[in-house]
Amino acid sequence: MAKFQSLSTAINENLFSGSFVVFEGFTHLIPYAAAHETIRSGITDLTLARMTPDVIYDQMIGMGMVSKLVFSYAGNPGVGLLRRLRDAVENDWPRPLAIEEHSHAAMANSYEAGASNLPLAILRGYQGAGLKGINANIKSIECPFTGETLAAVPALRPDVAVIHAQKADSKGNVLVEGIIGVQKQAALSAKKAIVTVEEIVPELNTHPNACIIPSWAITSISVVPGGAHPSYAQGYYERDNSSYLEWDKISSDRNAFRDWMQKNVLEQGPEVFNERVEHLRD
Amino acid sequence: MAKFQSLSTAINENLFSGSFVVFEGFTHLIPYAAAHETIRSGITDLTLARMTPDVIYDQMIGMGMVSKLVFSYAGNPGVGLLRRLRDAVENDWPRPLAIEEHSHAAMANSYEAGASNLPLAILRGYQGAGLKGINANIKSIECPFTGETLAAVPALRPDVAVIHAQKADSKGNVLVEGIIGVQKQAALSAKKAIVTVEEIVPELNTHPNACIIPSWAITSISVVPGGAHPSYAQGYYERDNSSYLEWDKISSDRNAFRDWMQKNVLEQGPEVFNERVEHLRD
Amino acid sequence: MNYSSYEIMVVSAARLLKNDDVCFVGIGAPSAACNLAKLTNAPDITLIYESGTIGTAPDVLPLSIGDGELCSTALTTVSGVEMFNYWLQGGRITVGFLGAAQLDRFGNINTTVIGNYEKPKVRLPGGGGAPEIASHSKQVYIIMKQSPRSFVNKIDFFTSYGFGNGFNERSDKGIQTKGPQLLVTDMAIWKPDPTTKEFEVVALNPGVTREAMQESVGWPIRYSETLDENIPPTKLELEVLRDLQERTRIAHSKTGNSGQ
Amino acid sequence: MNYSSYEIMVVSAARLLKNDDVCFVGIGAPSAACNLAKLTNAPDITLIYESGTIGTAPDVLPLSIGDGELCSTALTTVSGVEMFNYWLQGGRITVGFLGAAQLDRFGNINTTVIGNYEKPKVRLPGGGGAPEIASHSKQVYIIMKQSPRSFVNKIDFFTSYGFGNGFNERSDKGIQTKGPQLLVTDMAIWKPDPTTKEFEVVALNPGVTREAMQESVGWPIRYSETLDENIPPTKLELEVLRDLQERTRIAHSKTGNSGQ
Repeated sequence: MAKFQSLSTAINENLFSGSFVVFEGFTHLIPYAAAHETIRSGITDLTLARMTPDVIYDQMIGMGMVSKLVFSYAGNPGVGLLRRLRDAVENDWPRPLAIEEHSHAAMANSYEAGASNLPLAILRGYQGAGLKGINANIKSIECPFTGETLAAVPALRPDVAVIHAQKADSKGNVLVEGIIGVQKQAALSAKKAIVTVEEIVPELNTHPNACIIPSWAITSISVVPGGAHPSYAQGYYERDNSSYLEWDKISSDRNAFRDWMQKNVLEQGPEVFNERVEHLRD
Repeated sequence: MAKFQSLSTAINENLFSGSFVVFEGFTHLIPYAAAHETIRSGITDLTLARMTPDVIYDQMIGMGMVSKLVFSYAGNPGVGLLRRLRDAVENDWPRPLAIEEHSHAAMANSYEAGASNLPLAILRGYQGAGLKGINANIKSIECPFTGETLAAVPALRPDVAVIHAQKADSKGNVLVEGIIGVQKQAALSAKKAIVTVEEIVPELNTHPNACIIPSWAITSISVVPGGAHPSYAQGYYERDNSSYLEWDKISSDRNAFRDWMQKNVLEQGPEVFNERVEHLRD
Repeated sequence: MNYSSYEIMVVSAARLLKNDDVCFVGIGAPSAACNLAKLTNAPDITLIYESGTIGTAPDVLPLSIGDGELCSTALTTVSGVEMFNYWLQGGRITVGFLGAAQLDRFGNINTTVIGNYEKPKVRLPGGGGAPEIASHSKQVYIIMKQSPRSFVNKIDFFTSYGFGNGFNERSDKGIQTKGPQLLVTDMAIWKPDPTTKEFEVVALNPGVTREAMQESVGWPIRYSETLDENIPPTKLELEVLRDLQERTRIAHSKTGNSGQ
Repeated sequence: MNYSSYEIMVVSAARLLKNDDVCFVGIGAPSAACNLAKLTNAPDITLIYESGTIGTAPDVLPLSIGDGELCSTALTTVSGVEMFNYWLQGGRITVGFLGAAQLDRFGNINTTVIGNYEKPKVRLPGGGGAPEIASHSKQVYIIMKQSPRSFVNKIDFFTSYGFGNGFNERSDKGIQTKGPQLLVTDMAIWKPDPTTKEFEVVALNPGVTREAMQESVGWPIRYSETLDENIPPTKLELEVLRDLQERTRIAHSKTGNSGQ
């Protein structure tokens, strides 16, 4: 059963230096507050995976907390490149970053394989693509019925998955709705699932086939209103596009980056997120 | 784009003798009206697949229309055995029936593989189970990452999938809700998808992540109120349990079966289904 | 209070279920036991039916595995693919319930054919979800009435694997779950011997003799050294079970009750 | 009516889309072209964004691939796994749009690195959905501005495969889809030669010279024997496009417009 905990307790009890962690969210419902709490926790040497590492991974990489990144698209969505990630890959600053690169289709299937307790996922993928020659974790199997060669990738089985969702009911069952990405698969692929939510409600009262993660498949739930900012939570607040643009400038300079992180992350707590989304609520 | 057609046009334009057809539905939303129209169409030598062949397949088998059945559980749900299927398997009456038997997990994954245009599905399945030695379509692959041997089954790619759903909008987009089984996967695994619905509405007006099949993935839609009877359509009418009990008696005798089929299927049309569910509506 | 052998069977199974169990429930006695547990000793138990309904709480017992009541009272309802992949193969089920047409002493189950597979005497429904329920549930509970036709020395077909020929055969096949850990019948409670994995009787229902037991079972029965007498259903347990069954009867009378 | 080279590019792409197309849409020019088509010549076109939104009809252009507007106007929104498996790999996409940091004459695309993969000069975002969009969409349309930095003789990395070295290399690899069938730029429209699969110019935008073309492209350009002049945007096309962009600007001004 999910425990209701403060975000700092949730992060500190479950994430450790050297952990393999995924913070999932496809543009929507990105767990910013949980990522910032992780940065404040002082842990390091993380292996991170995510289909779309964006600003939060740029921040963690820039802070030197990440030793390896598994990903399929590393960009600032709608804006451009990730400058801290670039600095790490191109210049080893502040430390070298090992990367394992896939396609979206392969990563999505890797999460599903993890959630399904399979060791691998198969797909008709990477045909003619260069990643096949670069990434030793892209292998193949031969179909025993047709003889066709298909791509095979290992299942993702992180230690911890962290996601943000709209709401939990009083028992800790969590509703994710709208652009749901691979959040359910990520949560179920991990040994532990940590969820931040906008609010707790008595009953979820939703469609019979809504995307719900039962309480007993979740480790910890923290209420953090605005916890996805500058990403968004459909039904709660809009995406703060200007923050993504601003990030492009902040992240372009190592010192500007560190100053910003000091002031906006290290010296803050999860309670600031509620204020940050005030002007984005309907 | 889906064409709105009468059920008899939909069946006669798309199903032919020798076709490979699936009529899916897991207890809920079983396409009875479409199956009966198929029986009236006079076609034969069908290969049928379904996770849970129940009364409609018992009827088609008893009518001698089926040459092969792919399945994972052949029972009268909540009642017992399928007597016409038994007669075919045990006594070749009215004709021999070839069977290919799987587990539910394998069949569900076979549909998903079909919908995903893959030649096979893999699962950790059939461990210690006898079907592995009986069914030549249960093979294995070796995981190139862990060396584990996993079960492999071929994708299901039927010529036609037939399902029943609650409603379509005026453009032919179809909503399936409640116990959704493998209907979406079945529809997408097939070359053609035929759908019967309770009603047409201007807009589906549902949850953002509801199970919807777009019009452009559907061949034909027919409005048949009550078309799932004696199965049920959540939100429209309840399951007619007494009909399932009655079937056990009807099907226990070859002549009683043929008489019943003559009177209740061959001499009727899809319009009778609306009357049959009248007492089952709320 | 008087009780039937069916009632003590259902009650005995219900007692062994816990609040944190996640049960993959079959129709019939398993469904009655799970819902009785939810109404008595395990109100927070999670019930899953293979039609895709997760965390369901029906007010009456379902007649089929996919009754509308299961969906309308569920936390959520998922596709068949998700059910078997994420929830069963994913290792989320703590107790999988199985019944059988034929059962052997090592918990191997046949629901496929009586006689030869190619030319059967009786073609049974087949395995459905059972082959993987048997291998992926953390433990398997079997509930069924004893009879010489069903408790057999050798099953005709291995629909679902228990312990094979016993000892370490199950783990040697790479199956990492515990397998059949409980067999509840109308006469007794059985558990596997930790070494041989053969089911042995750990408790006899009140009034059941060893002679009657042996007449209903097709292999020489072993008894636990610590054999107990099973505790009869309490008044409360019986009342709750009978209420549930009466509610069920009334609810389904409109559309025809297919019974147990 | 005056128009920009960006506008004729978007309009030219939009004109080639049809009511029965199912488009896998990328952010930027492809999104503008697809939504313009929906507002003009192809009102029933199906737009899919890789965030899972199927049959979406945004009133304004999205800034990210996963804007809320895409979901709230969609027919339905599916998981990432379903999107890539059932809809893309499933063969349901008629037109996949791709852009590129580097493009070669055979429609091979690089969005991964400039320089060496292990020690890149510029680490780009990578492929995302592109490797499989390139192989599973029935055809691929590429929209991008011409420049010598991006239209190169040899790409640094094969993020997404077009025709390889041309001729039958694509089909010889077992890829059954048609591959890049259209390249729309700010200067011209290109299509692959049926035999060699090299892109050749089929229409030049009004006022564009062959000299200017060659200065912006890093390989010797081939022209179709039936070379046309592209038709300028009509007044209606421009008005609809500009209205769309103005609506977009206003809608996003509240939260910051990240532009094209």
